[in-house]
Amino acid sequence: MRLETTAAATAETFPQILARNARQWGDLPAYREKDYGIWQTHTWRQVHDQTRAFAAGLASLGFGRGDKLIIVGDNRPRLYWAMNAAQMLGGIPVPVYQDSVAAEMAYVVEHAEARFALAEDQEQIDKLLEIRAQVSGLRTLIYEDGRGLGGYDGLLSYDQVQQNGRALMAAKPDFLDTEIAKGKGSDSSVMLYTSGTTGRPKGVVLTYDNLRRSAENAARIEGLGERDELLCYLPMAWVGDHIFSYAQGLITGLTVNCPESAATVQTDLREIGPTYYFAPPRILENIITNVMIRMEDAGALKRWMFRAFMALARRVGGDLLDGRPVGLADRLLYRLGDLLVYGPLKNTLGLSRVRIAYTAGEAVGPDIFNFYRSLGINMKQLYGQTEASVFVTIHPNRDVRLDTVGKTVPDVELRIADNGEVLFRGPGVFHEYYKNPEATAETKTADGWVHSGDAGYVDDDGHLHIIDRAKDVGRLTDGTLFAPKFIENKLKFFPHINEAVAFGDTRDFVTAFINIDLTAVGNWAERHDVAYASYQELAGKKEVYDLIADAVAQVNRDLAHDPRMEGAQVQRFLILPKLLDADDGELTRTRKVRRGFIAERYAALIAALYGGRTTVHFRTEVTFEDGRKGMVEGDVAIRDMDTARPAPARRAA
Amino acid sequence: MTVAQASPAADAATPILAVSNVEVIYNHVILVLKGVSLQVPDGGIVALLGANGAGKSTTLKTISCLLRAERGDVTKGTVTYRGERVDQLTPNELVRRGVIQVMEGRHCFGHLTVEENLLTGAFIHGNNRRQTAEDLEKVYHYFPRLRQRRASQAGYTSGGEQQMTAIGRALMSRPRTILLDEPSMGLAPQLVEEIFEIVQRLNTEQGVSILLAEQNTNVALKFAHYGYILENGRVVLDGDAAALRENEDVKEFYLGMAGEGRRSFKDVKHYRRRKRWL
Amino acid sequence: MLYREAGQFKTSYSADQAIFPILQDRLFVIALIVLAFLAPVALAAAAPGLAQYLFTEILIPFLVFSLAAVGLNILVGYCGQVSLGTGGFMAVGAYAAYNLWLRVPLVNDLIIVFLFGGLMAAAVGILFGLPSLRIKGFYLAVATLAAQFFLDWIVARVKWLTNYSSSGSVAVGNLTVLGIPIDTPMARYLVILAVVVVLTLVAKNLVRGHIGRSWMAIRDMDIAAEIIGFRPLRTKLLAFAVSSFYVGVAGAMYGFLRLGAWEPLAFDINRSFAILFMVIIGGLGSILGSFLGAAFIVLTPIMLNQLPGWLGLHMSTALISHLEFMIFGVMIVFFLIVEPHGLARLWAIAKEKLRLWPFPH
Amino acid sequence: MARAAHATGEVLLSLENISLRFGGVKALTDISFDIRKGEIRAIIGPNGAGKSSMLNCINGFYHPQEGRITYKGVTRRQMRPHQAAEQGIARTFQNIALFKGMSTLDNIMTGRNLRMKTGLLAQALHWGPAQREENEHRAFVERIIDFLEIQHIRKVPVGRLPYGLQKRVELGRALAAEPELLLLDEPMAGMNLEEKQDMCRFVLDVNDQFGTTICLIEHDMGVVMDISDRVVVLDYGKKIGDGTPDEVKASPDVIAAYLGTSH
Amino acid sequence: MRWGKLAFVGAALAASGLTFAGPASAQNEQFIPGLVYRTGAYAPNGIPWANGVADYYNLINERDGGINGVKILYEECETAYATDRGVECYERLKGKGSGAPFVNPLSTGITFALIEKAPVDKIPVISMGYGRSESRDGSVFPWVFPLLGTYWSAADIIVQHIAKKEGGLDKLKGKKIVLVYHDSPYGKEPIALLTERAKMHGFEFTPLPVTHPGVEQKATWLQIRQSRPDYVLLWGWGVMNSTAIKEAAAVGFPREKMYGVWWSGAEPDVRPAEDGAKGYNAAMLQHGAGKFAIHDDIKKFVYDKGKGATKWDEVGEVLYNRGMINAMLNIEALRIAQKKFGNKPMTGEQARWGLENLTLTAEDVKRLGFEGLIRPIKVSCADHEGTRAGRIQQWDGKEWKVVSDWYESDDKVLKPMVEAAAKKYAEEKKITPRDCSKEN
Repeated sequence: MRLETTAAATAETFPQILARNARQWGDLPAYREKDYGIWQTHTWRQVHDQTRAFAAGLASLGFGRGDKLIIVGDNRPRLYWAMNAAQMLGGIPVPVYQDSVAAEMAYVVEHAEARFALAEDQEQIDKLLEIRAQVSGLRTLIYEDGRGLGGYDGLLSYDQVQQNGRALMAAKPDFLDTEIAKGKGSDSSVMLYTSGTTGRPKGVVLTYDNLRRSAENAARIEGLGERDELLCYLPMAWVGDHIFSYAQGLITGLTVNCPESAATVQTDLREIGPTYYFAPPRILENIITNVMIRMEDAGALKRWMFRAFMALARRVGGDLLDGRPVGLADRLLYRLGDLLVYGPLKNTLGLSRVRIAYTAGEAVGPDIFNFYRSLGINMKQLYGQTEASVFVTIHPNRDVRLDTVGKTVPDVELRIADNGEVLFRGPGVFHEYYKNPEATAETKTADGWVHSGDAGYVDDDGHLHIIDRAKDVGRLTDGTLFAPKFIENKLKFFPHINEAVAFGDTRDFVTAFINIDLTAVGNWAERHDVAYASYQELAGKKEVYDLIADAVAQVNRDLAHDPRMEGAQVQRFLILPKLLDADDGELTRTRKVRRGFIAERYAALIAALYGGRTTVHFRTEVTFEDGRKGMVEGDVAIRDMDTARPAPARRAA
Repeated sequence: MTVAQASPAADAATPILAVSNVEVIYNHVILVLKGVSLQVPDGGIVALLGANGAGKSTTLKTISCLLRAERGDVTKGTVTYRGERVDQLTPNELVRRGVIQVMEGRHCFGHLTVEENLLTGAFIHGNNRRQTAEDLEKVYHYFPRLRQRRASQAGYTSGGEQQMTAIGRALMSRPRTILLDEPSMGLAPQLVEEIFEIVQRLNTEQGVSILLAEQNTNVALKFAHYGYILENGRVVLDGDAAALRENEDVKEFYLGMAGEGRRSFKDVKHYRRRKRWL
Repeated sequence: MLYREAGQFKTSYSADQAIFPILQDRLFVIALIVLAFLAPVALAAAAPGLAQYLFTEILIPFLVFSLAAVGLNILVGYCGQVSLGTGGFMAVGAYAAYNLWLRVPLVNDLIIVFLFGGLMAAAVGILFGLPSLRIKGFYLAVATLAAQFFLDWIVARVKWLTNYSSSGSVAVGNLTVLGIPIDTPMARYLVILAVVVVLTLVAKNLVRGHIGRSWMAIRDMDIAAEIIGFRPLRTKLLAFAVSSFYVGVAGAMYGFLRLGAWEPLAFDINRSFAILFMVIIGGLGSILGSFLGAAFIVLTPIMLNQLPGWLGLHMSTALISHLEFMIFGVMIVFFLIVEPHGLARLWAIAKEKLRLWPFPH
Repeated sequence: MARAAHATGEVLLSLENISLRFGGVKALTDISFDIRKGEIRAIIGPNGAGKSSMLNCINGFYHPQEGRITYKGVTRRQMRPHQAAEQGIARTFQNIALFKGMSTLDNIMTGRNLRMKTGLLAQALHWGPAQREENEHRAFVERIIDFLEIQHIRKVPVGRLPYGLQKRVELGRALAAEPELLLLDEPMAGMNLEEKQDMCRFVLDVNDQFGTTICLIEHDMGVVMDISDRVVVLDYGKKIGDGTPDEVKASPDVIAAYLGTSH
Repeated sequence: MRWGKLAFVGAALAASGLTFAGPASAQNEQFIPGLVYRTGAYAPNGIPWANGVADYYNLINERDGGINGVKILYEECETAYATDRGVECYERLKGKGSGAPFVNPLSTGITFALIEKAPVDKIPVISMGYGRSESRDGSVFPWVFPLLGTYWSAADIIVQHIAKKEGGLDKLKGKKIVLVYHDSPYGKEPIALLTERAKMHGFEFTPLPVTHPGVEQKATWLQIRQSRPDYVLLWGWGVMNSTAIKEAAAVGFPREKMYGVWWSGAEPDVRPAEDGAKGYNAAMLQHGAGKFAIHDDIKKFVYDKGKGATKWDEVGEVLYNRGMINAMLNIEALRIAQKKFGNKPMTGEQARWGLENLTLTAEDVKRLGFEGLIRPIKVSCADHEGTRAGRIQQWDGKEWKVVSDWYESDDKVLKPMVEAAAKKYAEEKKITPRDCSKEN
């Protein structure tokens, strides 16, 4: 069955859709969770029952319309159900990043005025208890996994809540159905806090209509159905997971599979072999880095085979996927390659059955993107935001271009503002920022256009190109355009570079902080007999500086090709002796660089980069999750780079 | 990261023992060590710390060439002793060069007496009876308990005495470097102190360099000069023992300190703070 | 490489505990069994001479010894009780089956005859397993060796067992299974194949279940096994019984379907050793290993013997024989050095490599 | 602490005047103490003090020449270890007595053996009851695996596991028997701090969630003093102390014989 | 590295499945398989026999250009005297080239196994001087030919000789006769006849088994020393023979009172015992050692051309001659069959006809150059033995000397036994015997 049924039209809210699913797909698997050694399967009917019991339980605790339910934990079926349960009662679930430290979480809890919270385990409960001590509003704490909580007082278990709920349902059989029926498409469905790269997190309020229509439109063009499989492994507080796992899961009836733990995602992915897959570029990069490192350890013959077939795949794999003509010999060779390399590779990565794969969130390197497509995986870029309920543009099937983020999805309109900023309008456009009308007004115009904050343009074929975050783009003192993300992305495409932060706005030249990738550089070091004992030692090695300098030089050469960027070559860089970390506030929880914060924190290093010194003493504080502080210090070297001159024969394009 | 400014390499220009980028694979498919590098300065006591399965024993066995017996292969990296590569030698040849390992779990010959056990360690220097007698005397000097128990069957001596016998046996080959695997395992606290004190005396009086793998971080960092922390087959942190003791992660995960005092075993959480190794 | 496991997830313990949890393995084994049943039939039609040699000299001995090796592996590999009496237990099976067949014409269906042979062997096995409670390792090996000699002696001396045959040699003929005459090599092969497939499945079921765990517990550490509640004697005797049953059935099949006429010498001490070698080379504690070991011990000498002929080398029979012995011996030593855990472990490593392909680890 | 509520004060096991000799060597001399239902009882003492022999007497591995052992109100003289198992006594060993050739899962499954009833024939066919039984026990064992957080090594042969994990598997096997009395012989030897913390958690949780009475031998005084309710101190086969951790810590005899000056 | 090894195993296992792929043979060649043992415990006896066979076939090809122009293609297969290896050889070779016309197992164990296969494969089993005694009854064993003598004949001849020395069969009463035998069907064969004869004449008969391969006989001979029998009969093979003679010398049992079967009466049996063997007796399968007319041809056409299977010195030894005779009878049977079926390679069925009609008169024997080696033979449907005569020879320390006249086994005793045994066999195997009186 597909989405076009009339039933979908009458079910406006997710609780209503769940009821429909229980009727329509009662015995089909809805959620699976790797637990106790096997994939415990829950059918739609079971999910429906469980959810209702929990909803009624919440009601018995006094949870009602407009109440917020904080949900914090790893991707667990019962946490997804709790969202639906809260919605049944007209409440609003507020998923929170599970790796937030207590202080971050406290802000959200307070801002959302939540009285109820559901936590996965002791770790989250401890944070919430700490918060409860500070934030008076938080009243009821429910936990999913009771391990270690035996000695705690005043907590409720998930099962207990369900028990209460069953009692309530027995007493008032019609209560829940009445509540569910009250729900309308225009009601608030969920609140997602976006941490953003600057300032305090904002609570994006999305309605059922926002989510449902966006999810439906995207699912329709991709042909998602109840036989599809998805592995949810990205934070539940992130809009992507909310729309793929929760909204599309309910709407299309696909099976949502929850991994056993964060550590087993790779294995679980391999077991499930999803048909529908999403990964941010960082993960895609990591996978390739791992593949390359592991292949380096293989015997000469295997390495040769791998290289030869990967070269072939790069040449014809994408064309085959897009249905462009390919010679017979190449086709046959590709088949052989599929047997020997691509097939096994996809299999070990768990991507054999993938029908649709998306990546988004950050720019993805063409090599990386192409790697997956050449293997025959239908990897596509997606452009979207929380404020848009994700979907703005998607690469159409068979029209995938490495340098664009695709075309608009149905019902979404696109406009480029005079200053180059991308504006969009569509069914998924958010309702408001919770308790923040100024910010809402700033972002969303009265007629529904949203300022994306990104600079970009639409080409003749209707594909959207994104250049950079609009507000990050600046100018060097000589007036050269400085687009930091553009440079950083180029740097990050090198497997040895994990993260980069470029500086240059209102400066004379461009400089950069580099974070090396421990796995990739570590492996490289082993191969080149560079002994090291720890990250900091490795980061300080001269050989590693040489290695990174090569990458920077390559980026500079690339930049030299572009007359607009020619002057923005990286002239000095340093390798940070510590990884940028969300706990230290250097990254957002979705791992985006918070450049303002970094510039402030490492002002001394930046001063040294522009002050001509070759080493600088580095001393900074790190914060542990439990609030304690530690100190890192050492000397950091600074490397000067030659700038490349513009290529003499510039390509016409 | 290196906690202290001074690295061991700076202490002694040429370390007596250097492990460089060693990768070890067991049974052809199981990767155990992923590029471990460490150095033992001449006359130093270096501790290898880490959880079970982190690769401590494997590192020691890599050095003492005992890996092959357990189906392990060194697939990358080198081990040098006094500037010479030794990773392809047999354990026997290595003992002749002055490196001996005292295995975990003690491995005494249970049916031999303590003295016979000690004498088995003297094989390496042939049949020089006077030399052997001297060595034996030296061992008894350091381990007076063994002199008392010299005629007892090793199998019937206590765990501590077996550990002493094992170390004593190693001493009989007149080693310059001893690799000690878990000397404190299964021993009462008093004995642990006793054994470590003897090890320290051997180090200061005889100039024997010692590389020890130990779970008991407290004791290890008390006696060692320098430490490496291994996790999942990698060195994640190294530094002077004193500096390591001050590291927040070491304090929390290896010494059981929370804030000011020791954290009670009763109050352990089901989750842990992420290790930062900074 | 051939293993594409993505998407093969288990939603129940039954699926997780299946003998071949990986789809590709399952398909492979099913295909192999189907092929084992059908291909020879086709071959027999296409090339009768070749098929006959294949049946009588390659496949039948291979299957029969595989079964015996499976039986011995249960005892040695799974339960850790060394036995050198396999030949003797085979003899018990063969002669018990012979006597039932001879003396009770009513039940001369081969299935019943073989079952009887197996059961008698099991009974004798229990008897000779009794000392295993007290003695272990080499000492037990010696005790079972005594069983071998004793049983050898019994069948050679008790004339009744050989129906007073003047030469001590017995012969069988006119065999039937469910009323179908078993008179061609192909028919014999198919009967053996069916028995081996069924009993192998049973063996696998036993060793992967509660009983198998009790055996392995005794093998790995009998003291600990007792402390968690296993009764050592019962467990060991069960292993002796099951093992001897398999060996007995193999013995009966060897006599009835391979030899047709046999003398006590067919089950002498060399047989015991050969089967023990199969188990060791194939891999202790591996059903698959029993088959690989049997294949190795049965087929390699034949192959080596004929190798010069294929290569077009003209050597004297004696030289070929000597070379065969030397090379075979070297191969055994070689394999045991390369992989002391047997061919099954080599196979497992190969499989693991295929699963990791193209990665090395 | 919630756990203390389990200790009812009722005596589960009492040992009276136990003496054990091997040939002429006295391993235990006239030792008496008891274990109360629901408590965590520690036995400490120097190496060779007779601690393991004590456990061996309790679970029927050794038979003391003198003295009486009363378990659940029944006094016994001779008992085989498998009988002890049947009566609900499970234990782990100082030197790890796992079945090295079997996987973690199979090892723990063996702990269920006393509850597995299907016979040879059903097992041979692996049909109906046998399979059902297997699955039921597997489900139980998976709870233990989950409890001990050893999911990732479920199918790894235990011989290949590092020491600390083997200890954990051994605990799992003992737990699988759902014992009333659990004897732990140096469960934390050879472990680093983190692993010890985990092990303490497991011991406490077992005691807390299942009300299992625990008797453990341990050298880490931090552990013993933190988690046990009462401590017996042995030295050279004699009892030199018995009481709460604080009492024992303060006893001069114990300090002299065992604790030494530091710690 | 490991991969290479795996590939090797794989190749080895795969290749062993290809064993049937033998070379195709030329059209007009008669394929003959040879089951021999040139290795193992019995090689010292197996080798000269195999040489005799090989040389004679060679002679036919070299001198006559084959059997009536049909060249012989002879292929040996090593059995090491092991039944299963022998059966494997048989299975491998029986279909080769023109197909095997017959098989000579040269081992009683292999013979027993092949007897079961002969009627199915339709390939005659020739067990010259060995095998299953009752198989001379062609009505029950149409495919088996124990030519020249069975073990019952051999035992009977020895008993007759002893009786003659004692002065008559009645003098055997009260005598003690011990049989030291190879504990296998071979060694057990004579027991039935000796038991029968003991019953008839009242002597005490004790069979004493010796375990394969027969190097350990101390206990047996100790028993003999204690029981002091009058005669010891020896049914040994290979190293067992020389060991027995040495043991007899050691315990002081007179070698003159020892009688071996014809498989215990060749040079390799006595030479290792050196002087100890002096006086030892053995039955002869008609022939003895020495060089006869045929050997001249062998020298001329085979050895002078450098194609001999052994050294010329060894030609003419007992077992060599026996192999040669065996080969000759094979060839003559084929020749007779060719008369009926034409000059082409014979099939098993055709060869069986030839064997069943094998008749060599004294002239034939002489013409063939075997005068002095064998006597005339006539095989028939009812009698697959053809002749059952023998003599006794004695080792004088250097060579074998014939010390008796010809004996013929007593068919009055043998025939009822043969018939009874054959009948029992037929019943067990549910075979309906054919009626020989109706065969021509």
